[in-house]
Amino acid sequence: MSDLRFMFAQLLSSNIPPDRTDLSAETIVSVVITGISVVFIGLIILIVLVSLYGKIFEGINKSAEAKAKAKAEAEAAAKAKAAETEVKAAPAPATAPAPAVEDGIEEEVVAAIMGALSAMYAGSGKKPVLKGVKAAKPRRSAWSAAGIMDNTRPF
Amino acid sequence: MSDLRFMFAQLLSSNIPPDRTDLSAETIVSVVITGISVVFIGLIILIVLVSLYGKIFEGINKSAEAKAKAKAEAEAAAKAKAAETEVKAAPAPATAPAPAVEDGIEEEVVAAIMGALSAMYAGSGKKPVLKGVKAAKPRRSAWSAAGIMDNTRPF
Amino acid sequence: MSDLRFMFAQLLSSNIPPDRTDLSAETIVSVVITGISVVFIGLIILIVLVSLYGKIFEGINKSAEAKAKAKAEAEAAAKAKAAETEVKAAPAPATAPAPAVEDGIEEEVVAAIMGALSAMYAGSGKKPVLKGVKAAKPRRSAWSAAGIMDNTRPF
Amino acid sequence: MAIIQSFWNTLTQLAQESGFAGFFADGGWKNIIMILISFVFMYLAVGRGFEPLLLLPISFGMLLTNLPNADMYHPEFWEYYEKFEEDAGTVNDHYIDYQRILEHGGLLDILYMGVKLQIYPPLIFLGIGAMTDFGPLIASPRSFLLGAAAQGGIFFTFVGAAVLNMSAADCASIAIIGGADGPTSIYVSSQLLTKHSACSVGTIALAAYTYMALVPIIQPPIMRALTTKKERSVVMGQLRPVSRLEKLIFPVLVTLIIALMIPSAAPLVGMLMFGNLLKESGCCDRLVKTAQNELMNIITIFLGVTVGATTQADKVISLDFGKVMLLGVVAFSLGTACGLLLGKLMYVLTKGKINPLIGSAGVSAVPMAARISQKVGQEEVPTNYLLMHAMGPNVAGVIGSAVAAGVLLAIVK
Amino acid sequence: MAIIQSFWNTLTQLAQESGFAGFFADGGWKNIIMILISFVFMYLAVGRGFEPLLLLPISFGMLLTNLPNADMYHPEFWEYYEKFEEDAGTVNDHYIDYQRILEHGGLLDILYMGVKLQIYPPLIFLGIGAMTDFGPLIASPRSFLLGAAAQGGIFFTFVGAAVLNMSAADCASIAIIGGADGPTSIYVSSQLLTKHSACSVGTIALAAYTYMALVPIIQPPIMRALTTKKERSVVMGQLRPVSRLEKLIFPVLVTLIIALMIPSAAPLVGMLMFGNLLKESGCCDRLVKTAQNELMNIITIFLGVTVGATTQADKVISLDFGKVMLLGVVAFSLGTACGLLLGKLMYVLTKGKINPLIGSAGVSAVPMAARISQKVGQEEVPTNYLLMHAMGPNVAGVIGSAVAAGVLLAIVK
Amino acid sequence: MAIIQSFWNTLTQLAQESGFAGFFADGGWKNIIMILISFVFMYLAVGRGFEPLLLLPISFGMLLTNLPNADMYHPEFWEYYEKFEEDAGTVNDHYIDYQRILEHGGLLDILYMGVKLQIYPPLIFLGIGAMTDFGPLIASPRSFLLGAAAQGGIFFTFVGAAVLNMSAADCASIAIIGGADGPTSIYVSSQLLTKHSACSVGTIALAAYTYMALVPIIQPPIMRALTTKKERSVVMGQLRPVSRLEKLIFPVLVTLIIALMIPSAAPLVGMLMFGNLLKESGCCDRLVKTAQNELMNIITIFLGVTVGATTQADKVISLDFGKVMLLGVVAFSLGTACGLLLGKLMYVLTKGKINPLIGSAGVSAVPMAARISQKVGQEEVPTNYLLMHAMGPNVAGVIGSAVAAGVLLAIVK
Ligand code: NA
Ligand code: NA
Ligand code: NA
Repeated sequence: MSDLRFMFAQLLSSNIPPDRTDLSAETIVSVVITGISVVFIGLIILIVLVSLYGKIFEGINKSAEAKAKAKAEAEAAAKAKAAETEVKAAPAPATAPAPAVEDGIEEEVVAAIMGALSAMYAGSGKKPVLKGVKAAKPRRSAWSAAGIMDNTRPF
Repeated sequence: MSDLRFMFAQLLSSNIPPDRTDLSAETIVSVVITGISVVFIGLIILIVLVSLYGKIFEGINKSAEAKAKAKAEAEAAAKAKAAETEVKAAPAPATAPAPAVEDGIEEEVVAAIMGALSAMYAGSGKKPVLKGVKAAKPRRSAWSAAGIMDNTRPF
Repeated sequence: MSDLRFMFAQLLSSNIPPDRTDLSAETIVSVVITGISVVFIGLIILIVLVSLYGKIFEGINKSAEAKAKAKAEAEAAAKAKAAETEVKAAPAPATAPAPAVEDGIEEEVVAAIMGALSAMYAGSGKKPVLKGVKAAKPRRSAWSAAGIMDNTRPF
Repeated sequence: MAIIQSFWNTLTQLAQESGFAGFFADGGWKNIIMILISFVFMYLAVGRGFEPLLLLPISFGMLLTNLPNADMYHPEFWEYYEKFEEDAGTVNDHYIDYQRILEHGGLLDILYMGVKLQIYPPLIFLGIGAMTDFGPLIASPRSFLLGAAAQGGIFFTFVGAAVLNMSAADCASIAIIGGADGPTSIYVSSQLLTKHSACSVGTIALAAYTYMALVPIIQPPIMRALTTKKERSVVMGQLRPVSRLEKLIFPVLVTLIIALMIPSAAPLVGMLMFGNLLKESGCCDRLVKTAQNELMNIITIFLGVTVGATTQADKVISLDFGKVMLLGVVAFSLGTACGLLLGKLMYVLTKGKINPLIGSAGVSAVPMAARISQKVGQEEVPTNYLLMHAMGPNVAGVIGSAVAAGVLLAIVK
Repeated sequence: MAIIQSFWNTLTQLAQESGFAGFFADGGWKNIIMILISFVFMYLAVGRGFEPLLLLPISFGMLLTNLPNADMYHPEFWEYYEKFEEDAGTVNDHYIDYQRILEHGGLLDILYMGVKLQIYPPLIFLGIGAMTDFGPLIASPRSFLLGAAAQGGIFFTFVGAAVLNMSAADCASIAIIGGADGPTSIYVSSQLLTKHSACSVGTIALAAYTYMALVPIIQPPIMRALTTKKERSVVMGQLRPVSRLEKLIFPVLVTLIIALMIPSAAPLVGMLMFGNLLKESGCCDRLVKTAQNELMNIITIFLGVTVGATTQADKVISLDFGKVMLLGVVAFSLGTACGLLLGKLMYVLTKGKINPLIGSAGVSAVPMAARISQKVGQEEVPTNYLLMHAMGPNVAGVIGSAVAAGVLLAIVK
Repeated sequence: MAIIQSFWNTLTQLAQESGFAGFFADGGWKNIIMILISFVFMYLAVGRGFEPLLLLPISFGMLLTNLPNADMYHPEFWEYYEKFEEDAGTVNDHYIDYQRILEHGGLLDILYMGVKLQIYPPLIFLGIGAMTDFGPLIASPRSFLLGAAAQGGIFFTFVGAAVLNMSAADCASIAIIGGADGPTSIYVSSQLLTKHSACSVGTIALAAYTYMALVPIIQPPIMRALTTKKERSVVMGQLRPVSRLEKLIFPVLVTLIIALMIPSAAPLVGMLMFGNLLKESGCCDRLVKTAQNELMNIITIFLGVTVGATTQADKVISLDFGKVMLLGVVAFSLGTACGLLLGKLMYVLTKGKINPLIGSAGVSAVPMAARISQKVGQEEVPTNYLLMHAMGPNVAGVIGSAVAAGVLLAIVK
């Protein structure tokens, strides 16, 4: 197989050496056409696959959501029950009185703040209580995402 | 000396080359016995030494504690007096009005929060005042230690 | 030119090989005099240049300050107007109700706090509101600068 | 007397070894010009806010490298030369002597190893992946097409450079500027450029970051010229929400498809998607935080200052630098135009459901290009929120550039 | 016409160099299987929460390394080969050509240097030391015995592997999985394994981290089987407080004793104790913070993805992989059992003052194994707090594994 | 029986390879003394707070390197030796074989590469620059003179060391201790010292950091002895505010002038000023934060522990170590005195406007030396705030030391 590949490579030899300057018109055009085609082919394959699993998941998601909700509730109940007897990780906010979080603030945000506080308390054996988190009127998520990237990602 | 060692090494040559596959029963058993013995010998030496200095320190600690307490009090008094005239580092909370810290919260935690705040203020020439820190009911230190490790150390 | 330099280097050859031990009195004295002179020459050149541009800027700064103030005010007004329609980055505090900041607290400090809070909120699409920042009575900037360095820079 | 002689000798020697003397050596005046150019870029970075995170380190590296006799960077160490390899019995004509670099290299040579060993750009992509939300792209996969189209700028610029009779390595390196992606440009150019090339990695990076900073100036006129008022006024609906599982599968799928199609794109795409998978997993937050921040910052400092160090006076002060800057802006503009034109086509095909303005975001330059789409769209319909829709082509453009980079690396070698 | 020919040639060439073509090459199907296995481990890491910080990078490295033609990792560069060293006049049969790696290595080769140069595992131990509180061990030094006993699993597994006719390097590498300590396993296996070995560093690491994640499933049945209800019901008193000075002397003492006894354990134990000394000193907080977080995270990313890259299809898709996984779980179980049995002995000798359940924590797997002791103990006496007592053997197990690693490295070489 | 024999053999072998056996080898007793000395420095660092961030890592490196047979650091790998270079046809008498170090080096050898490749000290200077406010120096440029004068200690100590018949490399390395600047000392000594030298990088660093910690004890008596009560009572006015633009131009200007005058100072001064430019730019905060913290901490850990590792028993347990410590304190005291004397001169020239106490701050040792000036000044006039005025000479001292280092490197080579 590899012999075959080598032979082919010899035959075709369409690689361009980096220091070559007088590129023929065919070579140039071929680079352009190949390049654009390959980029399109690659991304079209991705479109097909992403669309495909997007559709599959749309169906799954709907039923999964319902399930997940039920499960989460059950788990929360179980956890609350187990809280007295079970070993708990320090930054697990579940066992502390739930902070008063304004509607619409994602749990991750609260967790992030809890994490930051817990890290400060690390090793102290104390646990901080988050009393409440307020958010300003939420803007559309994409704005803030772009804003964050603008500040963090001009690479 | 090193000649002697070399000679011995030749004589004994109990190293096993990594690629050797047909290990004799003696070799295998010898590895097991040596391995277990050496691990035990090493850790038993540590037990002896740690116990030993543990006992020595138990005595020292008691008298040291008393001394340290007296010294700390004296120092605190001296510091308070010197505070007006002496050069103070920005994040030194001593010169700022002492934040209202709940009993049982270690000073390091407060220092950590002060540090974080001070870092934000770095270069501004301003000094934040920490108004107060509250901790949830402290759990037993080992729980939270395990909790912290669980989140930080599964390597 | 490089030939010339090489010839000179040969002629002079005042480099001292690192392992040379019996350094002659002239060599030693020459090292001392050269060393001190070069350090002084270098730093005196810097004195001249820094003083020079210091004086130039003192003039410029005064007029610039006035201009900058006027411009900043104009910009702030323009921004406030554009705020409803323009895309805004999440951590841009301009569009949120301005936090009540005590006089004399640099804007950077407020920005730093906003930045820290925004980072926590990253990806959540929410925006924190900074209600207010208070600083303790500012001490002279050099104290805190020295204090910070003392904690951060004994290298 | 002997002391005075000795003192004088030492002083003369120091003077001769000084950088001032270097200015009077052959071509020393070029260093002065380069230092002045570095000041211009410092001003652009600090005074005008042109991508300061990269342009400031690059311009300082440019200053350091052009200080005569400071020997912080040795271009001759990085020239490929020929070596007969006894074991293999063949001549290796891409030999770099790392033993020599470790022994005699200056600070910037040592740090530049991370560029030449091709580790800095993929690690920056790791951090970018850890910061990127591919949700808008997953919700609207056809955005990939716009991300692909905008890479047209890359390939058409290849033609332009070839027509100017530049070497294949130069053509590819200049063309990739059209990808509007710094790490990708550095990745490609540091692999292709040789001592015979007209460009250096630094000039390519300078051009790329300069034009990325100029996106708000370059793109809007092209966007207004190529679209009609009616097209720009299209209001697009909301994107569907994307589930966590879809976001988890996406990076794996993209790695698989792209790395299998174009193996030379694997390091960039692989690391981008690795970072994204870490982020979306939700269970590796400490790794994600470090990849986004400290690791990325350390590498940005090293990358910037060493890439700047490659801007040798000889490379920059020549007609070729002008060609790079000229072709760079052509590449950028063509990329914008290609994205817009495909956007127009999609406008027609979807019977007016797609606003062609989101096409220009396909050049990458995340997130600025997407914000430009938003802004130009709002000029027509103030309540039109195109940003979310433009983020799809925008992140698709990052993937597209990496693929295009892989293609160029596969063809030119 | 010529253009079409040229286009077709280029396209054919790209297709032949693509990873898809690689799947049809000799043994290409193995890569497909490996990629599928990598998906399984990704699922375990993300979906089931199996040590995701390590298993996710490892599994992604596994994916990248098995993409044909991506050339991100070259196993052949890391095979020892023979070189006649003219200076010494001897043959070096462990020669690795670093010049070649720097010249031709892929991204994962370059990052893997940190594994092969033996710097990642000690630096992770630095971070672990900076996070560990040895207080419970100092308060109750006899815990060391349990930490020693649990290493029995390592040595008994050596027998098992030898009986299966594996090479000495394989035996030692598999056995060390019983130490339940990832960096130690990687440290030992990356030093011992050669091209003739059946395992790779990656498979050893995969097994170690998988079983560490399975501790809550593997240990409890063994614990219940080997102890009586009466033994499990022992309530242990409070540990004495430990003074700062004791905590300061401890790391120095352990370094001294262990590194003098088993010099090959010095890098691991030395760095573990260096980190701990920094922490306990109380005056190096900024260094401690970085060692615990950023340094550790950076190295974890690099370590995980490169260790994953060593899982070559040839190494993994064979009977030997099954052996590794089988012997790994045996090693783990034996370690647990040995710890428990010594716990039982101590129960007898102390006339019922020691709860044997804390013995199983001696395998290390900090802090999960100690929490399992706690949990199983609470099944009998809900108010019994064994955790603090189990932390002693638990951290002793880390030291014990490092010592055992040193012994194996000293014997097999 | 064979098993017992085999067990005994293995045990004997392990015993012979142990560090305990090493203590009985030739010169093994020296290692014991070195380990005891490392304990002394650990005590100074932790117990007495002597520059713990550096002295604790250094002393732990000292412990690790003196554990016999641990092989974590190999001094012989770092000795320059001669190699005939075929390509050049010349003998390279400063040859270090990096291939050998990568193949056979221990953990500390690998980390020490960062010292020998001269990258750790400049990167620490990057962080220092990112933390330093040159405002007081810009407001009062004549402070540069005091920063220059205090470097007199360096050159006068050179005389002392030469009189004691030390080699040129030793003289320069010891002299630079007078600069009161750790990274600069390490930078100079790691370049100059050879295997024939009496000192090691570690002993130079130990002396430098010890005396930096002793600044509050060494300086005040000298300050009181050399100044009159009247001089010490001078109250200095407020410094003018410095504009942002001045702060931005300063680092560029200093880089340009110093690197052109003394190219060998370019890496240190260049990185110091690069860090400062990043800071003053105000638009690279994420890079500044990383340069100040994580990057600096990582390098501090590596630098400390590896520099400590160079303290070989042979180098330290000799009369020469005493000479280093003695000459080190002489260098420090002379530097302080030179600064003060120029301060007195400026007091006269300005007719009593300058308090000569700020002259002693010129040794660098930022910010402790400036605080000592403040403190000694307040002994006379409790409301006198000299700190701001002393910060000028203090940061000028950093630049001055780097220049002096460049001069020494240019002369001795
Ligand atoms: Na792009
Ligand atoms: Na263990
Ligand atoms: Na100095």
